[in-house]
Amino acid sequence: MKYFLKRADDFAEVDIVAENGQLAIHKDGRNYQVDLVSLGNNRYSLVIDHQVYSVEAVNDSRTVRLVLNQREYQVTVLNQRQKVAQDLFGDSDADDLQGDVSAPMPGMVLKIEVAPGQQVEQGQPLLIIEAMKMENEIRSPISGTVTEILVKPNQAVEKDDTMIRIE
Amino acid sequence: MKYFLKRADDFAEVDIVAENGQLAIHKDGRNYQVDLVSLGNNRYSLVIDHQVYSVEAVNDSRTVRLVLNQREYQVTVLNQRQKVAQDLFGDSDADDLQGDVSAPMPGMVLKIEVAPGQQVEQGQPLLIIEAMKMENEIRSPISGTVTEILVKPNQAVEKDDTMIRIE
Amino acid sequence: MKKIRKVLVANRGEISIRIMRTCREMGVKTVAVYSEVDRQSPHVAMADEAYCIGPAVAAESYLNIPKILDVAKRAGADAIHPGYGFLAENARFARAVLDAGLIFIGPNPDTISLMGSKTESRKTMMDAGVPVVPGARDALETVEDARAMADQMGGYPVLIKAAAGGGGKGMRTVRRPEDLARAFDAARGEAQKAFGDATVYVEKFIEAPKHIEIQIIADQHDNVLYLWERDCSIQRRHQKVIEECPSMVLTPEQREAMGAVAVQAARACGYVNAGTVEFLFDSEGHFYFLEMNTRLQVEHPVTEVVLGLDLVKLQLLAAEGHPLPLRQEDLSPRGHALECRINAEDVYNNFVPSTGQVTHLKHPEGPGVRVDSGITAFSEISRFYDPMAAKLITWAETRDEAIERMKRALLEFQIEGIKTTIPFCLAVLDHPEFRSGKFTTKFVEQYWDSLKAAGSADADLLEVIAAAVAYHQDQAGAATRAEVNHAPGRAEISPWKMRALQDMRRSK
Amino acid sequence: MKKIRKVLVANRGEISIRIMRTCREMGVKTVAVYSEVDRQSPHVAMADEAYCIGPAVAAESYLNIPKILDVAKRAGADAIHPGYGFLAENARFARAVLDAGLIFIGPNPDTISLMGSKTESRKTMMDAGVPVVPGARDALETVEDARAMADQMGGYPVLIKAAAGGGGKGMRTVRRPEDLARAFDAARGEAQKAFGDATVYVEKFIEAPKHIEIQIIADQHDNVLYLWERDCSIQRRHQKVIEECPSMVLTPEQREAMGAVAVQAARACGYVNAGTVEFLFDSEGHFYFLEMNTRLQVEHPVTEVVLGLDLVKLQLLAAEGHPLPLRQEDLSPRGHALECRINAEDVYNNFVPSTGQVTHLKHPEGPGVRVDSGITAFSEISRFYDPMAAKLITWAETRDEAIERMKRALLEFQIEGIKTTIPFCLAVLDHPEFRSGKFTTKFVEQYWDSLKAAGSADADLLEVIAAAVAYHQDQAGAATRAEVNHAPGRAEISPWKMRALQDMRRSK
Repeated sequence: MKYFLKRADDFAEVDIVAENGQLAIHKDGRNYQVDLVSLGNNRYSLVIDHQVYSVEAVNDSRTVRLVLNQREYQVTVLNQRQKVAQDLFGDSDADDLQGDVSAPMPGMVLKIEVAPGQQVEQGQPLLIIEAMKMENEIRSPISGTVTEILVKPNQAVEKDDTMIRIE
Repeated sequence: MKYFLKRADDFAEVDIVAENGQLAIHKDGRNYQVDLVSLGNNRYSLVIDHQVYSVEAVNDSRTVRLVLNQREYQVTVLNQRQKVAQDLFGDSDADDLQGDVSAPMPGMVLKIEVAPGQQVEQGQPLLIIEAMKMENEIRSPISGTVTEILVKPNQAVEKDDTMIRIE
Repeated sequence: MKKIRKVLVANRGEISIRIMRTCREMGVKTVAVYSEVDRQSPHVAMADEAYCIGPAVAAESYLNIPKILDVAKRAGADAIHPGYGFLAENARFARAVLDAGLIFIGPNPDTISLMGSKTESRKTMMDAGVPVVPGARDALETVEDARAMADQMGGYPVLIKAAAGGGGKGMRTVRRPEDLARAFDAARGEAQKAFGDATVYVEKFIEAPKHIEIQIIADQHDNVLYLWERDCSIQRRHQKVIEECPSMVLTPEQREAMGAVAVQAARACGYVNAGTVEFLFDSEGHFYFLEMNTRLQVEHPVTEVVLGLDLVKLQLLAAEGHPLPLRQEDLSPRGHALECRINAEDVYNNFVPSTGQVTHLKHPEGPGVRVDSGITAFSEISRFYDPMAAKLITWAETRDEAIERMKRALLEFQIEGIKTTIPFCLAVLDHPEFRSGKFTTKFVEQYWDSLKAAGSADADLLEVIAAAVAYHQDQAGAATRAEVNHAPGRAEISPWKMRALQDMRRSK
Repeated sequence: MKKIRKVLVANRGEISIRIMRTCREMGVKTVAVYSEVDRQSPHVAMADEAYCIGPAVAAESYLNIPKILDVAKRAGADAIHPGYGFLAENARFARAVLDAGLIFIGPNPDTISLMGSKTESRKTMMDAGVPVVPGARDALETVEDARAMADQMGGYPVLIKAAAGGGGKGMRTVRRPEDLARAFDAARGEAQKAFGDATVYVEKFIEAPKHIEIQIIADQHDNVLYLWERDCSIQRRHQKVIEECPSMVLTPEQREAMGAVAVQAARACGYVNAGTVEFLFDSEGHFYFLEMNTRLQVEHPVTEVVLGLDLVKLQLLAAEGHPLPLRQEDLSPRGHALECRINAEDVYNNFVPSTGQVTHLKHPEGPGVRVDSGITAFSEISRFYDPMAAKLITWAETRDEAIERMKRALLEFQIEGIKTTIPFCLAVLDHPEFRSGKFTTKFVEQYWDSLKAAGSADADLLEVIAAAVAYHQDQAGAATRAEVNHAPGRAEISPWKMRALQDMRRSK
């Protein structure tokens, strides 16, 4: 069975065959013998060519979020059905939302440090949110122009509320 | 709401009223202010008149099995609907199965120490099962007469297999 | 001597649980207080009794002095332990506890009050001959006073500090004379806002010092011991992240000297109970009194593990009026201990707090590992309180072994649903400067950006794992649909979601 | 000196994990072996590499010498750690490991072989001047020989023991001369069946002794140290349940004397690596060599915690050929440690094994608590292996505090799905004879029946709790039906049931 992967800017294709309860995965001319078992919750134990890996993995429709050795990674994985759908209807991920700055946690807006129309650099502080008794600086994910500011100082925000738009 | 309880040979009746997210439980002329929250899995935290209790509790149809301070207890609890059903159709628990000696765990029968027709006392060894590299003596739950022996030495048994009948 | 039979712990989270564990071991009953969002918190389940004291906002619950005293009275508690944070260094609270006829497990209110003022404590220490950072003895009213003081100390850089300060607020470093005026005003403004007190003073800015603190314990009979030091120089934004005992840079002579000064400082303010004297330690081995924390510290376990003591037990004994059960020469320090704070923060996203529900939790264990945790599986990490979820402490015969053990334990830590500082700690532990023991409080600022990128897994491996997981879930999804006739989304309903639904209903 | 870079751990469960933790901390790679039912066991997840070695039945997997050696070769391991149990005291295995050019982390095969025979080891010890229980030097062929020996020792009671014995098998106490013949035959029959060797001998029966053992460690350079004692007298059917270090009954002089004898015993058999010399200790303070265990013991953590050592690390260093990194006079014992074995057994039903799936697990933690566990949530406790699920170790400054800490920790232990020995341990810890420290190996036999009944909760309380739970579940059931449109039974589908279904499908 074919799977189509995308991680950062890499694309890859793998072929998976189940045999004797294990998976033979073929990728880039190499074969991997994979024994994967679920350990409950989102935990998996994998033995790949006798090497042991323990991961936390959440498959959010087409994005597999992996935690391996306490580092988090994301890999887009499509099966054939999903790949066909994407080829037909386009990649909805391409609706680029990365210029929307949303609240990473619930909290209170303390201070806004930019104004509409202002040029900002990637990494430039945009506003400060107070949560857990700490002030948290929210920085710009991209370089661009602030098109809209949707919050005010002393306003409470919920996680994922859009606060600022940048284009 | 009325509940009907039975523990060992005690019968009791309680009245439960929910108010402000807490339970007012009336039993034997005493009132208990009970705040119960689930902690996930089978765990509950109870604050009863400000005293804290943590329990594991499984409600197997009408029997609540509780673990409190690492000791296990069983209480039969019927709500009104169940009580009516029992009064109408009789207590199916009354089909007394306690003379059936069943395997407490999967294992192998090593030795049978009684014969059909034999009188046995409560607590008298009946047979030995090997499991987890240990020999485990199975004793008689009641005093009575062995009516049937359903296993043989070197026979594998599964958990809850009936092995010996005593009347 | 009054025996303590029931302690109200005026706190939440791991420190509440820590205190209750010792109380239980001593046969002392415990009373928990909790805010409305904390009913399911493990500190409630750990107590013998529990009382709700108000809404989530700390000002209306964990900082609500009348309410807490009312509970103490209703529960028949005879002592209150404040933990750290919240009311732990609030002299008014300590006074109210005493006025209610209860034992306050900590120093007397006057000591708390004195040590709560940076200028007053500085003055007291200067008078007692304790070395302090060179600078003003008193608060400064005007920029001109500040400028004169800076010149008198021999120039820049200088540090402007709020007298009531803490947590890095109301603090400004000034490197050039022309920046002084702006920094002075900014510090005053921030101090007024944060502490309701604009008073500031100025001192010499010590470049890249270590933060070394001495644990002390004192009884009501004039016995004061120093329980070695802790090196807490790994800080981010003035918050400690990794602490250890002993420090790699102290000679036995320096330890003894700092210990003697800490004892002197404690005596100078009539100190009773456990406390910590914090010092700046410069690259030449000079040390300067920074402040005294009049309470148990977050990082007290490293001291406990190395010295084989239970500081909470010593606190209770001292509060009861017992003489300390040991003398300075009885201490038998052994090996080395480290503590990593496991905070609910996203270290790859500027350390923003990571709130939400913990959906899976398995703490590390085994030889030399201690966990003091404030959470359990299904705990809600709330935005209302401190992001510290747990403390992981390792001990071993040598520092290198304690570090390797800590790495092992951090890798064993399983926590899902929130992000934590675990990857940050792992990165720090392998840095050569951390290994050398010579790191300063500038460590995080200097190295974190470069550390962030390190240690990424092999790309092929990640892709093979991701593909295997996706395949497994595709198959399992099919199996679930076929065998239990579940709608696909249904397979995702976990017990905690169930519980949430159930509790939602219950609370209606 | 050969550096060990990769260790195959020929075991499962907690001891595998214990060994791998130290290996990881030392930078040594680990190889797990597992039977077909153990793929999901935590010892596999803990390793760097893993190989399946056969079916569940130990004879075909964990006891399969050729298979294990084959894996060691394929994985490129340079050493094998046998843990305890399984092949740990199998001289043939140790020999095969050496013949394969690998390091065996344990003593040499001849020592294992010698100590594996009760009669041979007795003879060796007698020759070395080590005190042994009075009795036969050699195996006894006939009942008449046994009778003569009994008379020569001064009469009854006497003990008939299998030369190859262990675990209480092939052992009979004889209190009257007329019972000798039957007991002799019975012991021979049992020994033949259990060990394939009917050889028995006879010794004086020591009434109600303590079981006290000395931990030793020896390198390849003639250095042998004794690492204090463990008191393991709380036993049920010859299985230790609670162990501690130090013993309450030893004087420093007795400890030194027993230590010296243990070192003498080790030297007499050319011992290398960690081992334990077990003694019977009678009510008058006499001690007698019982046997030597040529491996790491289950209860080694109490020694580690009190002495501040890592015995597995010392084992690896000794196996590499390093001289021991410490001398007898360097030992710095501190405080007191206890270990409770948490077995999957139903203590209220004659200790029958309790198999099944662990559905919830939260280990105790906090100050002075160490957990060495072989299970995780969702682990399957299988009937194929030892019922020991975990070991709980507590340390404190004094024995009383260590006991109170153990009680606290046992009460914190949350485990669902199986029954355990936790209530047994709790009952023992509060018994006055246990508290006195003077208990003997007869303790469980004497007191357990009376202890069983103690400590039941208040009836009203239980009924109120049960009613509240039933009410809650009735309401929650209604809520679940209403809000997620679940059939009532559906609410019960937990992640592990899901997993079981998924794996069922996967394995097809």
